[in-house]
Amino acid sequence: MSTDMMVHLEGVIKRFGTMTALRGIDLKLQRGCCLGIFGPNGAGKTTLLKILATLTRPSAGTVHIAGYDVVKEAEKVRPLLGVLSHRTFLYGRLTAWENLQFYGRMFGIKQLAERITEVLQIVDLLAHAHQLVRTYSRGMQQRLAIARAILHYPTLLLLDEPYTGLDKHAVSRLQELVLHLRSVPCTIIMSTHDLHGGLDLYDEIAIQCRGKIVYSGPSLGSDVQGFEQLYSAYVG
Amino acid sequence: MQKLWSIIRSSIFHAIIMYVSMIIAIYLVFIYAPTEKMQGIVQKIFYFHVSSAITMFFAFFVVCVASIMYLWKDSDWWDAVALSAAEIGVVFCTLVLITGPIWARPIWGTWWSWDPTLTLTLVLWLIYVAYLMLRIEVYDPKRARFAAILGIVGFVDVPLIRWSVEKWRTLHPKPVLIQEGGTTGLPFAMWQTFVVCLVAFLLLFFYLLRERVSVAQSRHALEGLRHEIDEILAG
Amino acid sequence: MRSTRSLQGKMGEPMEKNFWYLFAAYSTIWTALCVYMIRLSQKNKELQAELRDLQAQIARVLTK
Amino acid sequence: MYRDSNSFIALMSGSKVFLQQVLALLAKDLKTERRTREIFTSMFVFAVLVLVVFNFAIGADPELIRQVASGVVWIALLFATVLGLQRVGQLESEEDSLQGVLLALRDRSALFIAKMIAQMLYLLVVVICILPLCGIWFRINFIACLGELCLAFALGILGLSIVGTLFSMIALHTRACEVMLPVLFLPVSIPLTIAAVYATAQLIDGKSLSDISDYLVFMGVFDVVFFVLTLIVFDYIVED
Repeated sequence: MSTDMMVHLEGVIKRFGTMTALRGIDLKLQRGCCLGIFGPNGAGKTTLLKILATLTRPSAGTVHIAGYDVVKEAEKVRPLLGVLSHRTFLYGRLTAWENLQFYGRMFGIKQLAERITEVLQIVDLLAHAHQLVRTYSRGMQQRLAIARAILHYPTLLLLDEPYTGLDKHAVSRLQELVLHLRSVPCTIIMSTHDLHGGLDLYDEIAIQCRGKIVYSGPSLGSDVQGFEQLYSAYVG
Repeated sequence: MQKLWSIIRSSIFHAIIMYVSMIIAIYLVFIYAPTEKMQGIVQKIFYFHVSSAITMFFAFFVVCVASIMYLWKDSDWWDAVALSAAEIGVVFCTLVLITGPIWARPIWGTWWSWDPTLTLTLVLWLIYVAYLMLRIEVYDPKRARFAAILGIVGFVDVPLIRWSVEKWRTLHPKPVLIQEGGTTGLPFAMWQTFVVCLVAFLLLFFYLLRERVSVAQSRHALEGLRHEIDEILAG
Repeated sequence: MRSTRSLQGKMGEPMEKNFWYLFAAYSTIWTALCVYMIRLSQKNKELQAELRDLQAQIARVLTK
Repeated sequence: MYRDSNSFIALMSGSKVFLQQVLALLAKDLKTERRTREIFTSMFVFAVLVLVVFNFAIGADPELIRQVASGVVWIALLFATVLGLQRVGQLESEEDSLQGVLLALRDRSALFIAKMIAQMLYLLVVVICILPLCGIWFRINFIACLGELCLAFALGILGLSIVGTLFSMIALHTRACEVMLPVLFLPVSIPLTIAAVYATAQLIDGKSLSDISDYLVFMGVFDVVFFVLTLIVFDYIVED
């Protein structure tokens, strides 16, 4: 297994009881690439990302992240991952600072205070660092979630429908951030059902439908119309 | 040879054996076994009461083993076995809890005596009813896993409950009872009858288990089919 | 000591009364098992119905 | 088992990370609790309510109350455990933060250990608060056997926390969590409750430690069995 492949999935199947969420996913992603996974609701995008995030096991098939098996070597994979979903994973009864401090301690980050200041600056929340998170607006919470996701210098960022519930400011912040992270060698996988938001971010795109990757290829750049045609051709 | 094997394995053959052994058991209980001198005719409850109790423990043991296997192998068949055994175990448990008082009333003069085994049975009934409550909803692998954990925990709890209940009983005045348990000093004919009853009950248990597992499995398969059809219709 | 007294009291009662307990015990066992088996067969019947339903659906899909 | 020194070092650093993560989780829980005092308040008020209501149910006979006092105290603790764990579950599931924690954990049993310790601490504070009340209301002299009582309560609370945490993690992932937690938790913890109640009752009666040693050993066995069992199965509970 060459380690310059950041993500390597082979024949991944996931069954939930009698439901089959993923039916044979093969996917390869180079280090430093940004992949956008598009697909309608119920296509299994969240399940795919959950498997990558070691939160759930595949029923069959193998998944390697940076050469580690996500089932057998989950504890080595987890520190590499930054995960952002539409739920923030934050504690409303703690301040932003305390939340980041907690996650920083969990990951054993050295010089934590400097790092927290740094990430809070990136997401523009330093002024509100000592406010309880429950008093934040939805957009602010999501921005803090971004800070939480990148806090421990992850090399693979998994974004599951990250635009849900975001205000304009946060969306543009998130896109800036993705651009910024691409310059750092950071691999990004983003799932979304929104075809219009920042297509030019991705190096590669994949379309997932009913548990299968029906299309994958290089990005079409900012050609929204071309992409829409492609999408409707595959998804229907 | 293969044909013979398939006959032996068939459900109807199993049912016939179960039926015949049950008839023999009933004959032995009512005709063959002598009437006990002290307790009189009610003592005959003993044969089926204790057989149900042992079958119940066996059922819960099966739940525990099947749960471990399910967590280990992640196969739906083991889960179906665990669920089925738990359900049948609760049925036998209920039988023990009903026949216990019916036996206790003429002998001890009270319906309920907090006798250690009966109390243990009651606690087990509560645990495994909780198990079935976990499983009420449609099949969900997460719940199946939780139920498997409860199946293991519940069985591990049995000796602990047994000890504590016995300890607790010694602190209370004992109810009037003539003969503790009833198995000690049984005449040979009674022993024979009891063993046949036990065998008949275990055969009944296996028969029910087999039927219940097949129901669980076909329900599972049907649900899968239904999902697939839904997807074909949608796509 | 209470135990022997109450025993004698019980034993003095007519035999038929105890016979009723025996009858009650065995009939509840029989009833409970019966109810359970009926429930099992009902479940089986439900499954059969569902199967037929599915077959009909498949047939409909195929004719389309 | 660990033949070469490399894996020994890995084990040592692993246990250091484990400890770090347990401490981080614990600090987070206690910080939240210090800010809101939600869990403690609900547990404490509930326990006091149980004491008062039982007091009325039993009647005014002081001798009778003395006899059942230890049972009442343990029932109060049992229900307080259920209540506290329900609150903890709500806090974790509000923004799916449990998932975030799982993503950061190296060994998932750290979560179990941290939650168990937190629950133990809450229960400990509740016990410290209700024992004096109990002593005054039920006219029991707890001070005479304080050391022995500490041991009995420690073992009992530990067991309640272990079993409670196990089932609260299960209830957290199922719908109708409010109903499921007590239904699962109470029957399984019956043996522990029996031992704890009688150990406490005999201590109040002026018996010495050696008289109740089999209860204490039993509680110890119960704690160890469930602790080991939970460590083994915990991965299956938190997996999605």
